[in-house]
Amino acid sequence: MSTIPVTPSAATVPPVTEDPTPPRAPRRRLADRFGGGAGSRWFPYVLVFPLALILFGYVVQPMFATFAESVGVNGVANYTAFLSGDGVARSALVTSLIISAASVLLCGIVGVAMAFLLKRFSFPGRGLIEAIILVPAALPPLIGAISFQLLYSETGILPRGLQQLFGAENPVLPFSGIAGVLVVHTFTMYPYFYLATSAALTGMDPSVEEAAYNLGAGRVRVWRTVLLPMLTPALVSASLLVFMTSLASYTAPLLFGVDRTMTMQIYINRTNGDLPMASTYASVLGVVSVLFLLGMRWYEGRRSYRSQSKGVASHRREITNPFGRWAALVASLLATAVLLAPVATIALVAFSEDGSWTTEVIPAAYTTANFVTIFSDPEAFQPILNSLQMSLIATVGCVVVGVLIAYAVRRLDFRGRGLLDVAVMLAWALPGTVVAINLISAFSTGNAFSFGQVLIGTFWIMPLAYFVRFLPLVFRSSSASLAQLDPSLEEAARNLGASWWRAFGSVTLRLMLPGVLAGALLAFVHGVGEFVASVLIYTSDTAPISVEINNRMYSFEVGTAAAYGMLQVVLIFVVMVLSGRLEGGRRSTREAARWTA
Amino acid sequence: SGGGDDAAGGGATAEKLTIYTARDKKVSDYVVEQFTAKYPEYKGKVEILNLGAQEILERVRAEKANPQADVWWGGTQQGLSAGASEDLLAPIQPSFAGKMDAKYKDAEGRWFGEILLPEVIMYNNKALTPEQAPKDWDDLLKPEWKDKIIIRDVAASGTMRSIYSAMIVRQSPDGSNPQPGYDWLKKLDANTGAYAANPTDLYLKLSRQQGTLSAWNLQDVLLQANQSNMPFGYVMPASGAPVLVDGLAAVKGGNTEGAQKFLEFLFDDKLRGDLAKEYFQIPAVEIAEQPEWLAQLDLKPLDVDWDVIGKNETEWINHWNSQIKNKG
Amino acid sequence: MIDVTLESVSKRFARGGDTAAVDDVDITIAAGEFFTLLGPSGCGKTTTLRMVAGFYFPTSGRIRFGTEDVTRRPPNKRDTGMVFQNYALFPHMSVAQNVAYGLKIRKVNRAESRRRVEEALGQVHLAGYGDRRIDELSGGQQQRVALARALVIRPRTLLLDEPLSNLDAKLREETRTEIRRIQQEAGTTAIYVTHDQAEAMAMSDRIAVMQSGRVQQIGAPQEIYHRPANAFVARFIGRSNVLDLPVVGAAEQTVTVRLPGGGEVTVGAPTGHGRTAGGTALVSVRPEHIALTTTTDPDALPGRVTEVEFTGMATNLVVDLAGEPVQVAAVDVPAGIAVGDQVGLRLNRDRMWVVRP
Amino acid sequence: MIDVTLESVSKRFARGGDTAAVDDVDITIAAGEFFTLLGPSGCGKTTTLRMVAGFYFPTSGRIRFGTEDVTRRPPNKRDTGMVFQNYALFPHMSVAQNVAYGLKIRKVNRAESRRRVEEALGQVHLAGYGDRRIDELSGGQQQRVALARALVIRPRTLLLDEPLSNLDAKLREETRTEIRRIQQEAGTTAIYVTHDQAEAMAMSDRIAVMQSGRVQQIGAPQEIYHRPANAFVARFIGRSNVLDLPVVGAAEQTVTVRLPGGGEVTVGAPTGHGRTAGGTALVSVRPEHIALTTTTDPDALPGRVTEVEFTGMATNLVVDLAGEPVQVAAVDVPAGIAVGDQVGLRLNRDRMWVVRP
Ligand SMILES: Nc1ncnc2c1ncn2[C@@H]1O[C@H](COP(=O)(O)OP(=O)(O)OP(=O)(O)O)[C@@H](O)[C@H]1O
Ligand SMILES: Nc1ncnc2c1ncn2[C@@H]1O[C@H](COP(=O)(O)OP(=O)(O)OP(=O)(O)O)[C@@H](O)[C@H]1O
Ligand SMILES: [Fe+3]
Ligand SMILES: [Mg+2]
Ligand SMILES: [Mg+2]
Repeated sequence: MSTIPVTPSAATVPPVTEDPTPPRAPRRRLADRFGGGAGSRWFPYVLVFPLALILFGYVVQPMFATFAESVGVNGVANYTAFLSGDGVARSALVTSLIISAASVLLCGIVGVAMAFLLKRFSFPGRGLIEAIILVPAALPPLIGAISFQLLYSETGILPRGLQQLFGAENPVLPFSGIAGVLVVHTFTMYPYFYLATSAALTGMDPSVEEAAYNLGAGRVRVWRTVLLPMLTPALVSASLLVFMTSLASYTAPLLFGVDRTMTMQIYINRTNGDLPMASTYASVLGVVSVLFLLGMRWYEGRRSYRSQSKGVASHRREITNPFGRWAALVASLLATAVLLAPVATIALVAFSEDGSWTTEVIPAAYTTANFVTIFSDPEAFQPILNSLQMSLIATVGCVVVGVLIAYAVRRLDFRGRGLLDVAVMLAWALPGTVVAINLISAFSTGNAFSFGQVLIGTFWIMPLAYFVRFLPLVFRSSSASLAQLDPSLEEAARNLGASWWRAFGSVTLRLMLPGVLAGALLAFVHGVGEFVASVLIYTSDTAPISVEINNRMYSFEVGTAAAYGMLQVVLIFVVMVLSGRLEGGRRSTREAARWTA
Repeated sequence: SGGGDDAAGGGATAEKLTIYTARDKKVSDYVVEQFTAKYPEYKGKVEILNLGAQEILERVRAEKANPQADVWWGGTQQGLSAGASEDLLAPIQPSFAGKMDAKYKDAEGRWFGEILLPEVIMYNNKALTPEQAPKDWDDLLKPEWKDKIIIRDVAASGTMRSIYSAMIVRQSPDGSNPQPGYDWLKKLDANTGAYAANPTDLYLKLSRQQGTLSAWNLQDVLLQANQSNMPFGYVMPASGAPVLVDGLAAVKGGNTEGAQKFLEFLFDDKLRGDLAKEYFQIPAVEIAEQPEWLAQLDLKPLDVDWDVIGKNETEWINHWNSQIKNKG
Repeated sequence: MIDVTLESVSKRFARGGDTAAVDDVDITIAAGEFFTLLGPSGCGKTTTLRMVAGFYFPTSGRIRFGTEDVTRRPPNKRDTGMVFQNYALFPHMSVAQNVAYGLKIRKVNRAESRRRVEEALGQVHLAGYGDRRIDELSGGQQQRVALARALVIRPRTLLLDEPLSNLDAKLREETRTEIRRIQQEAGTTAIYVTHDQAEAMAMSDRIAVMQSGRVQQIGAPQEIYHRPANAFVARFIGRSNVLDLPVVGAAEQTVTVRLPGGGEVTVGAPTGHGRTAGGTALVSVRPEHIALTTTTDPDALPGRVTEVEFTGMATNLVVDLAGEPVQVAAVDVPAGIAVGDQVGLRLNRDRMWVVRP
Repeated sequence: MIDVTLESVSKRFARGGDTAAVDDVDITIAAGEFFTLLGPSGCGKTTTLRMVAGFYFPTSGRIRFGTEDVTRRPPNKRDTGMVFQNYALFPHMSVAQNVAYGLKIRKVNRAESRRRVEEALGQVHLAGYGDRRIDELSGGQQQRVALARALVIRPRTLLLDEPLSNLDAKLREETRTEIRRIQQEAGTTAIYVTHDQAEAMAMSDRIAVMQSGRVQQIGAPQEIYHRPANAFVARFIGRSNVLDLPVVGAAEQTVTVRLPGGGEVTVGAPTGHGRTAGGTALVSVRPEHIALTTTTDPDALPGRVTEVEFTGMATNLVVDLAGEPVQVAAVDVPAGIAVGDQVGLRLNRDRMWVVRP
């Protein structure tokens, strides 16, 4: 615990403000000290200490264990090997970085464009698209990737369909290799950008945009110079998530045969039994992620993004632009088709007979047998219930802890802020397998962080794993929406007598809600689809749906696997619609309507 | 939770039995059903977790401090040996051990072979007739198969690692000169159209005729062809098929008593016969009644020294991975 | 340099109740004119400006720049420079970047842009603040950045929505001189919103007084001040005593009324005032047009002081004049004047004016 | 009802340059007093208020409420009601909910709360606006909501940061009367920031004039107006001609100086003024204490008009007095007075005052 100062002890508590030597009050009553609030200088530590402890126990310490393993007895030997080696390591690192950077770019373009279309235009069917927009994120990882293959690979529906259509010799426009990986990444990860951007657009001060128009900027220019920069916290948050996810992405490179990636190398080294080398790769992965994170932090920290306007301006710029409206409609229809294509493919598989679909463009024979198979199994719904329950618990945990950490990192001034930020995000940067193995080592025996309980083999290890893995999602998007929020609102509440908790609950949290909800949705969806960590820690009572799907895939019951996949997608769709209601879908429609009058 | 913390053995009551298995869910369900029928005291006490072979190793390794599993059912010789050398497995002396060929089991009784997996040439029988299919390993290098071969990606698959290592040892029995083997594999790589990410992917690619040939284990070829309606056929290579051993073990620190009982049961002659018949398993022990397909199978093992492979596999596969793959 | 015309422009908000925020407004602003909108809070000034800037579309009516109909032209094609009531500064840019934004869009070259930004910051007394972040400025400083940002681009039309409300009197005076100078030099048409009447008087070529979305009077400052169209304008512009007095005689441009303390006086009235002897007329007289004398003054009306308030330059009193409370602003009052004192009041008849109700 | 003491309070910002935003300020505000901070934009008024409210901690110094040291007490334990310069209204609540927020926290029961909210909205002339969303209000309406929200909780200390800056003169006057009434009824201690000097004069028990973070003078309005401590205060409060005149004689509380046009005059000076014959003294004389007469007036100094500005109540002129430009504010000027006219000026010697540089 003494190696890194994530949680400075009370004795070294520094002053809260920029004040170098605060005057020491002669006598301060205990009640005053502990009844205080965000203003007092110990408050950040009281708030942050338990969080830091959790992170330290679950993320940082295991990460250091990994690092220690990579260093091993012979110090830098593994790293020398990593760097000098036969070039695999270096090219793996470079490929991973290229894929990650390209994914960030592509997801950014798609996600921001979708957010713009849906939040700034109102047209028929907008609500529906808003509900299905997250479906790609809900695709079960393995099935999802396979559906992309069935769609876009050399033997896929689209290339083969085009081939037939044009009577071409070869499949037209097949995706393979890195391009294939990028397609999958773009599809599955643009929701990070979409959610963050829409939350940020909702919370943005519209008069700033008006000012830019007034100074003569055209629409594109306003986006480039005002809106996008103002969205920086959201974009940074999404970039971080996409970058790290891509870096740790496994299935897509695997399916498209790109094996020179960091995660593939980790897997191969583990298969080789070369654990120290695998740890070396994992550590490098962690270091790259942390460097990216620090870079983004620096970039974001240079400017301020919160409205400095007086009073509250409403979204009330009025544009009547029939062309824009129709363009938005067409673009959205197209987007819908593309979005739903993978789901439709899964549906095709689910309704086709196993083995009946080989060289045809679409399956020849249809059946409902796959669903019958599932529904006739009395325990078929157990995995679904398990997944729902565990994801829900984890999501609640993520929201509580994630929002508080976001608040601490954004608003409180204390030593170790940056470290806390890094600690949270580390869990996201690490491959799920590593997180799971870390958890197993931590909870195989009782220890302080589990209050002496052995958690392995119990129900709780699963939500815990989801919590640790998906905390960064909630943390990031909460943090982004907090960056927009004028702190004087909280001050006003405090001034009116609200305790910190009350002000936080009734004002700050309420106004960050779009961001928090976006993060929570992502966490929940990911929880339901989680496989790599689950498979290492599940028990027969807690088998999640992803494990069930995987088992079917493993025994090549693609049809039933797809049927399960469909169930999962439908489930998440329902959750999405419900939460959309919760957040006030009507409000968002109204907001969009405002922009098109 | 599982484990053998509080051994309250004896009589009709039985301790919980946790099994990590890489076997197909259908197989494991079938076996467990039979097992609890025979030993009713285990009813409701057998917990089956279906995992990948590699995941079992990971899990057992990670749980070393407080083992959760009792039986490790399904793993390559290499994987089990690794487990044994990391002191994860408990030595036992089951009754069937005597009947088993020494090369199919651990000398100290820490793991036992269960089934034999001959690696054969697989082809799409809608695209190729049996006559057109290559007859031996070397035929795969012919130019006519350029880009027609789909290979389950090697480095991450125990099966494929074994096949590729065997191809090297085939040309250098003591493993001292892997170069001819490397050259052979390079030519194979040149003919390989795509590497599949996992078995499912392999089946999909092959059935959808992205390629028409592959190297794969006999059991899965037969299962896919017969149970999943897949257009697959196989060729027993003329020079012989590398035969892998897939085995099982009792996990150290677990319910060893129950594990031994389960292992004994698995080698029950009747059960073995059923599994051979239904699931195309080739048992690692002699069985009384062979199903027809097995009796007719002209299994021709490739004569390779698995110890040599075990020693060199990592190095060779790493070499293949970095210097040969996608370079031929 | 362009004239701006609003032709029966109305604006209703979806949730604005049944009254329109701007109601059938007709205004023609000449090119190069400095035009001020004056009116109580919530009367529709900002809404009007925003329609001219292009952020709202009128529910009905038309807006013209010169001869062009710009009613639905997008804001960025209007070449207006607006100071928003709420500043609307770009929080992610430094002070200098904020000011330079419009120049960048106009592709002014770097050196020139830098020069002009510095000049503009100087004009609003913020030289040296260029590198500050917006959130490190005080409220008044932020307002000045907003002003500099609009001034620096030399737009054809300047729309200023209470641009000086958060500045101290000294600075406000200096800055308004600066605004006026820039506007006149460049011949910019300016529409100015302020709640400071002295400012409106001092700066404007013409003033429109609005109430509840309707224009009450448009005219030059002196005209509005001395000849308010109705009681609302009289009371709203400066302070005024609007007395309801019995009419004893009427001509075309004058009305003769009886004063509360006694005596008759003939005062100016707009043509078509419609007052006749026997009725009453509302007569406006401003506090500063009532002189305080002693009760012994034969020309004075006798009254009793009921309130005294010291405000720096003048002292405000309320004097009871035969039951009618009359406000009086006096520059040197006799020392020690107190509530209850008897005083004499002299009303300046030249400054009295008949207003419509 | 509590007194507020600032003991050598300073505040430096990390990026505020090398000057402190608030620099060694000592102020004692008596319980129930209405105390105003006056000063140019950026002088540290808001920063001071925010330290009293508890949003900033002083870099050094202490703040006391009564005898209690509250320097680091959290804001919600201070019972202050603040009107933020930028309003800080809760955008997710309706007008009524905004105003009711503080009452809810104080667990005032529903009916009572509703009554008080309505009353408060009435006081700021927003009755009937309770259900509106904040973003559907005009700027001035929003400001009034902010005011109502602070008034309704009847805090021990009211902190008002330019609460009326966006209101028209009429409403401002009405609202400030309301504020004063509420403050006096409840005996609330009020700290008020405004840039409107007339307002400061009319409302305040005492005023502190600040510049660049330092207090220049604290005193009752009349004192500050008539006996400014230094040239800055003289020029900042109202307008003033500060003339550097040769001293011909000095006593303890008077100084005799020579006027520009000729003639000597003895004017008041603070004790310890340190002026001696032969040196010079800065003498402040306000424009309204200079009367405009004709050149034939024997007691008048002869000058030439160089500027004329009409501002409603008074006319402002600049008159060149032997090379010295002197500002004059005159209520009824001779009609047709124009630049270049020769006039006579009479300086009111009782209102002249020696100030420190
Ligand atoms: N966060 C900050 N960082 C750096 N400097 C600041 C910060 N906040 C305020 N300042 C500076 O401190 C000084 C005092 O600011 P303050 O807001 O107290 O002024 P003020 O008197 O309220 O002015 P105004 O009348 O314009 O509102 C200003 O010069 C301002 O630029
Ligand atoms: N978005 C809106 N929805 C409904 N009503 C609105 C909206 N915006 C403004 N209003 C109402 O329209 C009227 C005019 O508002 P406007 O902002 O033009 O006033 P203003 O003259 O600028 O006032 P102020 O001096 O207070 O800024 C006000 O009564 C206001 O409440
Ligand atoms: Fe395998
Ligand atoms: Mg307004
Ligand atoms: Mg301020």
